[in-house]
Amino acid sequence: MADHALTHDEVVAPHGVHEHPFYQKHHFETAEQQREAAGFGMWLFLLTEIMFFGGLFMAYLLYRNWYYDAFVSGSNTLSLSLGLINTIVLIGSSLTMAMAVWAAEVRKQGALVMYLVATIVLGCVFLGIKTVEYKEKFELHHVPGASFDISEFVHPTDKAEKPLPVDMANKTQIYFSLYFAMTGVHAFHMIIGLGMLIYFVIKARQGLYTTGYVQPIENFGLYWHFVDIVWIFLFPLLYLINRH
Amino acid sequence: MGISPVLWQFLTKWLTSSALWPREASTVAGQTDALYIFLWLMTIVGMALVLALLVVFSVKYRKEKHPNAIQIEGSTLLEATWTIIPLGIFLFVFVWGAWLYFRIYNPPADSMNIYIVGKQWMWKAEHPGGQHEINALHVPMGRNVQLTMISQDVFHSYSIPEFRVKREVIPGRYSTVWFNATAAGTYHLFCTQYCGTLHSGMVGDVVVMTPSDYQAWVDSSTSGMSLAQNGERLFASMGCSQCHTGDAAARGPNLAGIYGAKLKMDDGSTQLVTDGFLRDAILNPSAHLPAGFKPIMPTYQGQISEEGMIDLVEYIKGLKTNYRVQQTLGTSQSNQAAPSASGTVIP
Amino acid sequence: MSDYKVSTKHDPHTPDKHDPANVTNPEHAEHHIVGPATYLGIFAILMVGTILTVVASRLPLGIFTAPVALAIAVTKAVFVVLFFMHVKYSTRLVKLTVAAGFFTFSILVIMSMSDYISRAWGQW
Amino acid sequence: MSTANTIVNLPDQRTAKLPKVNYINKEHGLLSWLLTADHKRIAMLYLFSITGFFLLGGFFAGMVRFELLTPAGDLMAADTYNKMFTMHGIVMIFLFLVPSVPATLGNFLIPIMIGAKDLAFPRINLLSWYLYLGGGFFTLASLVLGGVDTGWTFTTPLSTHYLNTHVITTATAIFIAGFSSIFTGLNFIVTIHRMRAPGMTWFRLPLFVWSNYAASIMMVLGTPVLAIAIVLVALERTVGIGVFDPAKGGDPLLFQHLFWFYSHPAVYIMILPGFGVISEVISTFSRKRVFGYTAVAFSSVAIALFGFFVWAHHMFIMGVSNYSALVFSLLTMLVAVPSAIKIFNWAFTLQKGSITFETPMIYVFGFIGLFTIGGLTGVFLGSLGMDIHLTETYFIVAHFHFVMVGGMLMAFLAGIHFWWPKMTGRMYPEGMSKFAAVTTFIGFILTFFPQFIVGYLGMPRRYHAYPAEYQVLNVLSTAGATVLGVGYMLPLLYLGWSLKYGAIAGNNPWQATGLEWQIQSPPLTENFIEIPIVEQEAYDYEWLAHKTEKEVTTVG
Repeated sequence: MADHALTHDEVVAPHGVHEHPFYQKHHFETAEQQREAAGFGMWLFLLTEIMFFGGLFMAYLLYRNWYYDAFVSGSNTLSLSLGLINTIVLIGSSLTMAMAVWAAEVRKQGALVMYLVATIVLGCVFLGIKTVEYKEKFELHHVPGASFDISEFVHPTDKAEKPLPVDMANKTQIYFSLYFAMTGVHAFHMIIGLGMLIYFVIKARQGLYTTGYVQPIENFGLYWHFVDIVWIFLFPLLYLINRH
Repeated sequence: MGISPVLWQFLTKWLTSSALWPREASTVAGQTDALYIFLWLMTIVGMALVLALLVVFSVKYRKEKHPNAIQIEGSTLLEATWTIIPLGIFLFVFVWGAWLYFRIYNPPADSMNIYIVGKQWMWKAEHPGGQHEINALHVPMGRNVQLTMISQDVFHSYSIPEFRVKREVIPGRYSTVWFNATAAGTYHLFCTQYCGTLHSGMVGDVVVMTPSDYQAWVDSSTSGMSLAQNGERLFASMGCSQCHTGDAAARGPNLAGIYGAKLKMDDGSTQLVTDGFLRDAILNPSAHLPAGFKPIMPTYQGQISEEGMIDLVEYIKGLKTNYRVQQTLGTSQSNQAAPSASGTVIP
Repeated sequence: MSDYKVSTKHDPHTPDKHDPANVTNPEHAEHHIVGPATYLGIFAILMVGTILTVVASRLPLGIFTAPVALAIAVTKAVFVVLFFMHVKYSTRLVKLTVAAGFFTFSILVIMSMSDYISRAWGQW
Repeated sequence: MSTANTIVNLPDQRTAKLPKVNYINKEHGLLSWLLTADHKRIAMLYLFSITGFFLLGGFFAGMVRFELLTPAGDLMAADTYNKMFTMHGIVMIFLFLVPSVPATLGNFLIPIMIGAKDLAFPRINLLSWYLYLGGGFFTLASLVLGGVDTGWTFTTPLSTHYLNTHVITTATAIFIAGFSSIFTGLNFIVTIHRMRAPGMTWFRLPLFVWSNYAASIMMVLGTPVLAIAIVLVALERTVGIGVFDPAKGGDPLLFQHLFWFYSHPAVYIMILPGFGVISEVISTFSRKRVFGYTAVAFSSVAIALFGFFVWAHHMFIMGVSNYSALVFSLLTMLVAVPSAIKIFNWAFTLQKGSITFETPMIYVFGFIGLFTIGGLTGVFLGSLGMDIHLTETYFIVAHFHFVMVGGMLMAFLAGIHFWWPKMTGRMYPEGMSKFAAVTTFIGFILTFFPQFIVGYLGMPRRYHAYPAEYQVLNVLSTAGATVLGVGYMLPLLYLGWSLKYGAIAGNNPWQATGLEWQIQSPPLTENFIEIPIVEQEAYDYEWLAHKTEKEVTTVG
């Protein structure tokens, strides 16, 4: 189906002009006003999210400049293939989410449920892979804190890796702090998102969102895509600092 | 109920000694006070203007006298006036303040240097001659004194109100401030950055002495070893002298005369060797690698106290020749110990 | 009063259009449905970007490594924002909001870094 | 009251009654309040809760002042004192000043002023209040568990490594209260953009709406940075991640950057809504449109914009780069200008007006006087060289109390007195309230003016014990605080009294022009019977006179 613009009336006001769609809250004048308010509100919320992650990115930028070698070595211990798979999975989940919004807009209940479930599955795959990665870090003692161990960076098992002097190797802890803080906050957002997705699936099966009431799905889509964008930056910044 | 005699005593003391500002005891104090007075004049004039407007309008246009308001949209001319005039004054204050700031935070080249170490909750002062003081600072009158300060734990702030001088003492980094005391006497020393339970106990006295009194104090309070001498011992005992021999083939760079030089670094940049650079290079050597050397120096993070670090820095600052380094090395190689007598020899 | 529903300002012939002055919603944009074809196209672009960024990280780009990686990431993000998040079809207000977010973030970064970068200038 | 010197116009008290149906009595029971989505009820919930926290914060302030009566630290132990001023700061800033005007007056009035039935997201508004309570709960929890002594600034590495008090509990409180503030701001912005009545263009908005809009932008953009900084502090404390720990290569100044990136704009979040109140009140009681409406509106937005560029002026002596300090100082001077513009615009609003001196107006005069001093002493601190001597002393304490208490609290009280008749439908005793306003003003000057002097003399802030020569000024300050305390308790008493015994106010006791004065007091649940169509500018007294005349003829 090609892109096309539906006028609002076709979608939400099929019965007579004085009827308000059931989902319109009565403090809004029109359903359209409500929809735009909700969308704008969601964007403002994403604005706060930008600044929330912004503080972490600021810290990352500073320490990456200061301790570049430690960041490179730290980054090279991450699994490129797992990171790449996760990137593809997450962008894929963004695609299915976008398709879910489309399905809701053209009122295809079956497709909507299918795409939402697909998004959940992909989200779970992402978190699963993330768990595997985290587990490996725990086993290697690369988790910041008392048990943090720098021996891997001073005497790398992989001969291709450049050994770090001890003072620089100590700074890998900052890299891993930021790695865990950034991916952790990101994963936390995904867990919240998955919880909401499950709710949406239940409601979508009851046909709530295929009657013109697209706005919750659309807003959630914005949130999910935002989480995707954060990952689009995290992937090169954390995994690909200098791989050659 | 009358005023209690104690209170009365304080009142007279306050009014007679330091009614509105503390004593001016440094060369910048007068300059700071001049700006302060200017700023209060600005405030008073501004305030008077606003008050006058409020009072005149309130009297003239109160409802009894002026029952019907006349609507006025605004006046671009007036509004431009009270945008531009304050802006001009504020910019003038900015320039004045910036000038003063750079003056207070730029020590003159000929300053004598005293090291300050802050910790919860005391001030340690280390004079180059090895005099140590706790919660006190003795300085000579009429000389430029630079303080190189560092904190062992949290942020502190070294404040001498009578000098109008203050600077934060930062963990992990040297900060500096300087002054030139103009009047002998004892002045307050405060920690002004909140630093935990006994923050208000982190106070002391700054004693300004005439040059002759100061000399007498210096002579009477020496601990026998200067900072540089302590540094020299550390330099040997930490094994620094093994690599920094000064030889052309040495594994570490030659440190003699390095202080104040522009050093060519491994990454192609050029860095000025300062106190802070020396400290960082000892703690994070691989990030301060001079061109032509390998990153083999171990880090001394956590192995040297801030006082020890000051000793080392002071030693390297004064190092003009490697003669004694090599001598010490020769002795320690034969003895496997640093000569304990080295402190008695004045370099 | 809670059952009050129909506003008097409604012109019955244009139920979802606002009053002639159109002040409640001056930046109204027609709602636009983006279809699967576009989404798939964007997905393909994002995949290409992902591959590119991995390839770029393995090339000896020297000081350009980070700018290239960021440029690719920004490009990908722009595609997501414009199409997946429908900003291309949104009101000026939403576009402004997105811009404001990145503007404020850049203030945080630029002004903070101005401190870190200029600390080494002069030595005192 | 003679009509010569007042504009108060109350209905005939023999026949007047509160409207039969209004937002207060539409539903009954505790649950109808706790689960309400009505912005006016939520505003009242906020009003009660912030009053509670104000009293708590005031109690801590009182304890601090009593300790400082004598130079020796004899009333309480040093760490108790440190906990007192920490709690004073945290409670007053995060639980009183930030939500004060926006969450109470803003919540109540913004929808009505723009002609909407409610805020855009009523349930998120209720959520904000619960988050606020959550923040308050954790603050109280940290207090009950034994307190926290970081100071409200959470300076690292003190807060992360060197204190053994309930830092994380308090951090949680601030994190949660921060989200309350974000959601309030978000709600306001969407409401102001999307819910305006037909004809209510941007330049017909009351200035109160403009200033709350500007403050909301700062809440939405600034607060998350504080949130992440606080999260990192908590992680540093629990795990030791090292980003703020110099021993691990972190930079403690990074925390300062992140913290002040929010906390400087927070100063404007606190004061801007107060500016809005002043504009409304001064216009009403001089029967005149605010002088230079556009300049006042844009100066709010300019403050919101430039407010983000100046945060490092809190760090001039903390070891930021001198060049960077230069830039931040210059920008600080620029951000002072919009405030100066506002002061003069307000003063000139009086010109050729027809001025009366009801209680809100007395508070406004107090505000202008105190805020002018507070603002100009800010220039002292923005000036680099002067800042060296003044910062971290009582001078800075006096400065921000002049702005926050002399400015914001005066504005808050002006607003409460101005809109009390609208919120409750009843008037408060005029003589008593004027007395309270004057008492507050005198008490304030007595409390905080000596602190400028003692600060310049060198007395550091947050000192539990101090050298004896500072005592006289501290005694003056403590004496003033007692007067100030009385000044704050009085409104609590007579406003409470007025709830039952106050005169019936009628729709528009002040004959003000805002949309909120054209509806019944207290208003209906959805504010308007008919959504108004706005054809008049803000502060159009001729329109009001014309409208009143028409109503009289219609009724007559």
